[in-house]
Amino acid sequence: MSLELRDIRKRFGAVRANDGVSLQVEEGALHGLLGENGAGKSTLMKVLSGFIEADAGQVILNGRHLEMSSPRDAITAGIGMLHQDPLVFLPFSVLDNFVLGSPNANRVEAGAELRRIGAGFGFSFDLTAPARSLTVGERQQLEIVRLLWLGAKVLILDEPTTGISATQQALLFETLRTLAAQGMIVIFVSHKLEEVEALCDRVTVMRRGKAVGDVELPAPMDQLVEMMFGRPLEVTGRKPGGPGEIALELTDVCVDDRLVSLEDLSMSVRHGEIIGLAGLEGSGQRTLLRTCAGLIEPKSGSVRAAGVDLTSRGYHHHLSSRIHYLPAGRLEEGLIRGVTITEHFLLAGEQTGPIIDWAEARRRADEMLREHSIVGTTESTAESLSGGNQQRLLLALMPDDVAVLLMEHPTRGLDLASADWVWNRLLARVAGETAIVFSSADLDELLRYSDRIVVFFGGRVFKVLDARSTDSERLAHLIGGRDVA
Amino acid sequence: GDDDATTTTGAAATTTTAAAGEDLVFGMILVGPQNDHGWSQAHYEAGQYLEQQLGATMIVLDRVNPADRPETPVEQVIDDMVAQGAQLVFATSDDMKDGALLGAERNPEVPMIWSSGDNAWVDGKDYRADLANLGNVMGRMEYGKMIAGCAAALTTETGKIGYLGPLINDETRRLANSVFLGARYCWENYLGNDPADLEFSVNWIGFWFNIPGVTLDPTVVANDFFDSGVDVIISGIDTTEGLVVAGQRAAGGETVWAVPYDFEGACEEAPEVCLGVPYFNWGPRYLEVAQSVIDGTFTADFQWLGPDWDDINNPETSSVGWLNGDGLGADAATDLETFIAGLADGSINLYVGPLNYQDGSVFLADGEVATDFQIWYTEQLLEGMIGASSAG
Amino acid sequence: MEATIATIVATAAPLVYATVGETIAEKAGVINLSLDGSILLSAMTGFATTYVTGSVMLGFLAAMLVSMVIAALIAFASIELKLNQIAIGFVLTLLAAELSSFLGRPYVGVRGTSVPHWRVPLLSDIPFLGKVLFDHNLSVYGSFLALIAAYVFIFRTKRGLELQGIGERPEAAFARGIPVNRMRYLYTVIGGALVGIAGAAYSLDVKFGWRENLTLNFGWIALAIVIFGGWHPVRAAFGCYLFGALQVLALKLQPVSAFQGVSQILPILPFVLMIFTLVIVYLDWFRRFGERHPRWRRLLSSEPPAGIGRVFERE
Amino acid sequence: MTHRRPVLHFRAGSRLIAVALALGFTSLLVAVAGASPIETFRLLWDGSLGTGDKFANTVMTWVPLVLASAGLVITFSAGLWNIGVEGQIVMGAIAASWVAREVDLGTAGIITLAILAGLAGGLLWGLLAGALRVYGRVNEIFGGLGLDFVATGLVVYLVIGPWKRAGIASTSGTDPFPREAWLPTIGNKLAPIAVILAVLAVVGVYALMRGTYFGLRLKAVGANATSAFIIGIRTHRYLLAAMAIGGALAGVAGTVQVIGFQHKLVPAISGGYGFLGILVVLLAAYRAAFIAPIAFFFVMISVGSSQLSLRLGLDSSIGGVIQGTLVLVAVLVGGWQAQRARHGAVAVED
Ligand SMILES: Nc1ncnc2c1ncn2[C@@H]1O[C@H](COP(=O)(O)OP(=O)(O)OP(=O)(O)O)[C@@H](O)[C@H]1O
Ligand SMILES: Nc1ncnc2c1ncn2[C@@H]1O[C@H](COP(=O)(O)OP(=O)(O)OP(=O)(O)O)[C@@H](O)[C@H]1O
Ligand SMILES: [Mg+2]
Ligand SMILES: [Mg+2]
Repeated sequence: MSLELRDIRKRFGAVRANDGVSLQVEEGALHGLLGENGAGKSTLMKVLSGFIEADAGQVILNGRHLEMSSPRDAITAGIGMLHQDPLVFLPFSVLDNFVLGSPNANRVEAGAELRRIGAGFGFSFDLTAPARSLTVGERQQLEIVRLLWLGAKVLILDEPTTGISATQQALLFETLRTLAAQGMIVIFVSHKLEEVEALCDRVTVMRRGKAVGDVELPAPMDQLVEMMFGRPLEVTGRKPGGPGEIALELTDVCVDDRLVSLEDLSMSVRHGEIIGLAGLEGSGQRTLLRTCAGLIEPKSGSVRAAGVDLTSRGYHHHLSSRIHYLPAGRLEEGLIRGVTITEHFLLAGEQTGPIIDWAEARRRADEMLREHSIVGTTESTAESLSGGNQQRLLLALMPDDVAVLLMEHPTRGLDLASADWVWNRLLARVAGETAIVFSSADLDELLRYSDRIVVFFGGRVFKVLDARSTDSERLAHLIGGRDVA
Repeated sequence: GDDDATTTTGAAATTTTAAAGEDLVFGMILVGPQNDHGWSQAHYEAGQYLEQQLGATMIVLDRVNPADRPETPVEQVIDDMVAQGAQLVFATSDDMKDGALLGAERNPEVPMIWSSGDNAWVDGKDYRADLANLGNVMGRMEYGKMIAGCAAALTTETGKIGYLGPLINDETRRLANSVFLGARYCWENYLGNDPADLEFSVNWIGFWFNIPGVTLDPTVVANDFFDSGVDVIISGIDTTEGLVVAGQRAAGGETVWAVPYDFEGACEEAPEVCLGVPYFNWGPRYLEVAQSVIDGTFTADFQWLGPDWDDINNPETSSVGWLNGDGLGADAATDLETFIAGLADGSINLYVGPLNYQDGSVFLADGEVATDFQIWYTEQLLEGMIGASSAG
Repeated sequence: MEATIATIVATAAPLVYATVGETIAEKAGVINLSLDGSILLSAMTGFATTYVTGSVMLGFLAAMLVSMVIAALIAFASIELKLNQIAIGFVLTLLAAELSSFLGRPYVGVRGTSVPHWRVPLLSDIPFLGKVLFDHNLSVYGSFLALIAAYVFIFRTKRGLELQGIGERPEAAFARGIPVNRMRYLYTVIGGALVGIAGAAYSLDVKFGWRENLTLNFGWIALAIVIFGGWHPVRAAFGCYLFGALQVLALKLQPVSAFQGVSQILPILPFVLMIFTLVIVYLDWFRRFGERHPRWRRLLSSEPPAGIGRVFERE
Repeated sequence: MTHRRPVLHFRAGSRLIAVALALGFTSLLVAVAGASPIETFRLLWDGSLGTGDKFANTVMTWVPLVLASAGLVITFSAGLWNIGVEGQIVMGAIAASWVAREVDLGTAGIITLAILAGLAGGLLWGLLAGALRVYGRVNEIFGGLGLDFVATGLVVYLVIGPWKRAGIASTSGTDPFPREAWLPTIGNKLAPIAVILAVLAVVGVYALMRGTYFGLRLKAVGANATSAFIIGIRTHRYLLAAMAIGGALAGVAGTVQVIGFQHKLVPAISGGYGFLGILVVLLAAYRAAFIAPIAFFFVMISVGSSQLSLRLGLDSSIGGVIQGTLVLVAVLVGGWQAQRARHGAVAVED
């Protein structure tokens, strides 16, 4: 069995997500697909699984051209994909999720198969439980079993390790090795070098929509990094700041937030300090940030800022105490589609009387654009900006005198230059006494910029570390729930 | 007797004159659709009769009510028609009261008729001496309704008759009472039954015809009548839902009948269950009015016109009529003929005391014969009828 | 009593068709807001066709066709043009209603052929139930069938599960090989067909004949009942029967002096109930109650399909 | 960027295409019904503007439609589908009727109070739908629809119950108000106060949406409530405010209907102007600047269509057909163009 992708092209508007990608995988291979954010990995895999239609290019399985016009064609051909966010139906039961879309109609048989195949890998399922109650790892397991049951011979996993525990990850890797050994093709997508190295036999590296290399593993790290980013990675660290007064203090805070609940959390942040929140997606970082921002009301405990009790005072009260929050979804929870940059500045800025002075507003916006080197005009709408410029705009919208800045994934999806720019701005603010609490999935980012790192696991604080006395290996273990100190 | 037309004359109006019939343009304002198989169609066809008889030209606007034409109030229609050259305007619904009065006020030189109204009745409660150009016409439908009641009573097998009422006012109470009186008379005198065994219920929908979301649904009312054992429905509303429901029920194997209202051809939608129809024939009086306009002799008077007892179905002379329907049995038809003859020769007068209102108060003392005033301004349903006399 | 209940069941039949049809479309993620207009135009077309051809069957087919075209237009505007389903549905509501008045004028008050009556042999002799369920016109039996078929299809078959998946999370359904947009067309149009039947069931059975605005407001009522029914056809049907019962109750209360005036407005109760239902399911105590009693929760839940009204765009 | 101008140019043409298509479709219908399309459109024109009185009548119909549409521009901007506008008109009418029936303060007093009461009635009803949406998470479409029926129910109850005419129980309407409670008119019809209210509403809404922080925030909340909230806007207050303003303007529309047009309370007091207003605003692409002329055009059609019935024997629902077709075609053509623009963006760059 062999799989070949030939000259795949796909564009979204002006973005060439795949720009003539070719790829070859042999039977029994555990093939890695590596690349930075936005390199085009997911796009390529979605083409392979029929989820999106390529503008040009061919998919060849066992020497046969596949007509891939829908996921159904892919499944029929034996290609199955596990998406980055497992595509399960949250209110439906596990069994319903399992049989939905399969040609086999017998539910009893299907249930038995789910149990049997799952047991082979050490997975167990409650067939009647709603999918909503499963962890991300369990949802993945369900999807893998389902794809195998449907006869997948090519299994694509798109960043399967985000959001699952270390034990689940170990179990997953074991499963993938078994499958490869049985003669399946497994394609493992990631932007994490370590994982690819640990699991795969070969890796294809993508950058800016092109396949830039195809290497046998193990290979030297530096070589891979250079392929991924097009240059060697520079590490610009940060001088430890001198922390000042307490800016925000949590005492015995308990929070209930759907699947995550924080218990008896006590923590304080000082002016000029940066705290990194580490952990798998959904382990409680977002819950903590939103609690600090006043978006979630704690069940018990207190939140205080500069000596003022803010517990249960609501988001706007936090804002007026100069506590600001920047969520991850830039166009979902930060900027507003269809609203121009000038208008964004008006919305975020101080109101000067009820009537808008448009000329003045445009002048100020233009000033800000230049100051923050944002590529765009005062009349550009938010959605017309690139991701990096959106992030710049978001930072530009923050007033200067922010006391506590709560950020999710400050550089997610940004290229290196933008990321660097963002951190430079943030560090400048810290020097001006702002306290920053940020979450990130990037271990290097956490280690490089934080004074302290709070590691979350399974919805609780697992460990609080001094960033300067930790390395990425230890951090990776902690994130996976193992303390090897 | 009071079978003659009673004419109470009001003030004479100064009116413009049309030289000949062909030049006459008249307006006809209908409250419902002109093809409603009921009240509005009866007026519409009277208008056509005028066109035919005089060669006059009719301008019609139907569905003039706030639900259908919120942007077109009656007075506006009157102004419009006058602007279009109408020398005579018929506003044909009780519902047009405010607009008709206002329109007449605004166009004092144009003769108008507000049908079923009482503003020109010198002895009436709402006499408006100032409106010299607005006359009234109404048929003595009491007779038609008595005949309808009689036919129902002669036909019913369950002894339960349902009256599908429109809104509640003097006119509708008057007509419901007449049905009841006719039914009770025939039930007692031709069938020899105990009047206490005749169950007569009235349900009101809230307007002359169905307005979704505002009135009760006449289809629902009719169905409910039949479900509760009624086997003859007499309609008091402008449209034919009662008859249609009866027709469907009969098709489903039930033995039920209905009596529609207003329009000569109303039985058409379900002739086999139709006992007959009491109808208005507005043509003859409207012709007289039109002629008076042509002659320049129009006076705004109040006309309450009965049937031509020589031939109640004479299209040229009788203002109200009754046509037997296919559903009427042969025996019943014979008795009904007798009843009609009795009404005609005056030997039967049902508006004679003792008659009590629903709440037990006296309507007519023993032997007292009702005056027109008493009949026109009926205050309540009669004792023995089931249903609301007024809303609260 | 049984006659009254039988009539409630019979007069609710068109509403049952309409709510089942709308439930199917909404389960697939498409809101067909045009119901009030669709039903009117279908009622008119159904009656006119039967009047002209003499065939009740053709009348129903023509009525279905009309509502199917309207439904397809909504699906098209939403899927291909990415237009707001509510906007397009709303415009079509008003347009179809006006068209029904305009085109239906020649058919007002004429006598047509109605849906035949059929007593089900044997079954109709069962005391009480026989009269209530088995002594009706054919279109009433059809409403039972539509109801049962929809329930079985949605909750007991593979395709029904797929239907729910499409409305719940279209991307996930698509990833499982279900052609989401094609299915949305299909189910919206099937829903439309049922809405069309609802119209014909009014003009050829329940409110036999054609008059302007014959079925006005019933479409809105159906839309409210779909929500009241929590996107469950059986619960929605219960809502339809409840509505019928309220109308009869209004009549029964009319002579009761304490209720005069008030009785006239009882038919608006379904809307109040709908709002009430929607508020209740979001109240905290209701959620806690639901957590303690999962059985009740399922029965009372009113969660719309998560993907309702959302355009699925394949990348 | 080079493709932008032709696209814009095309868009300007889209209204024309829509109008042309709609006129074509209705001409066809009219022709099928056996009348001359040209005569039809001439009558629509004459019927609404032909004489001073007709013009006055048209203007007086335009007033409530414009008031309701202006309010809808506000709620649409906030992303709310205020289908409850009909009910808000009705509640305004009820409140104003109460004043007109019960208060005896001379014309100036009654009219001032009636307008304020109508405004308050509509405002409260709008706020109720808004509160249901904000605090009960009842979608404003269904909450509003429900409240429409409740409001109509309330009028029916009043008209057939407490406010019935003596001895009559009819849903037809209340007694006419005393003359002091009628809006003063020039000639038979035209009430300058009503026209002033409408003009104020249009200008006010235009200014509000164009030049104020409030309008900008409202637009932000409508475009993305979550982002707006995070930016620091009190979204709930703005949603409620939008419903309140929309309701208040609708309430004034109801007031004009009762004291300026019908002079009594009738169940159909809303005149359907709420729903018609939604069409107006859709055709105006939610922009305040266009509603006045579009509403006038719609009213010409509504008022003029009675003439079609009078003179051509055409069913006057042809007016509604023209309005509906126009909006449908405009919306579809607009969607088609947006779609072309989306695809065109790729094509042009290659
Ligand atoms: N549906 C879409 N519409 C528009 N642009 C898209 C779409 N999907 C992807 N893109 C763009 O295509 C490019 C490649 O995206 P893709 O998701 O394939 O990257 P990736 O390598 O999977 O990144 P990540 O590691 O962040 O998952 C990105 O610039 C992205 O913004
Ligand atoms: N778009 C949104 N995203 C997240 N939460 C929201 C959003 N809109 C409202 N909320 C929640 O609703 C609550 C009330 O919102 P908001 O502050 O706008 O209401 P308000 O009545 O204007 O303010 P106040 O808190 O002063 O009464 C907030 O505390 C927040 O939890
Ligand atoms: Mg990806
Ligand atoms: Mg608040």
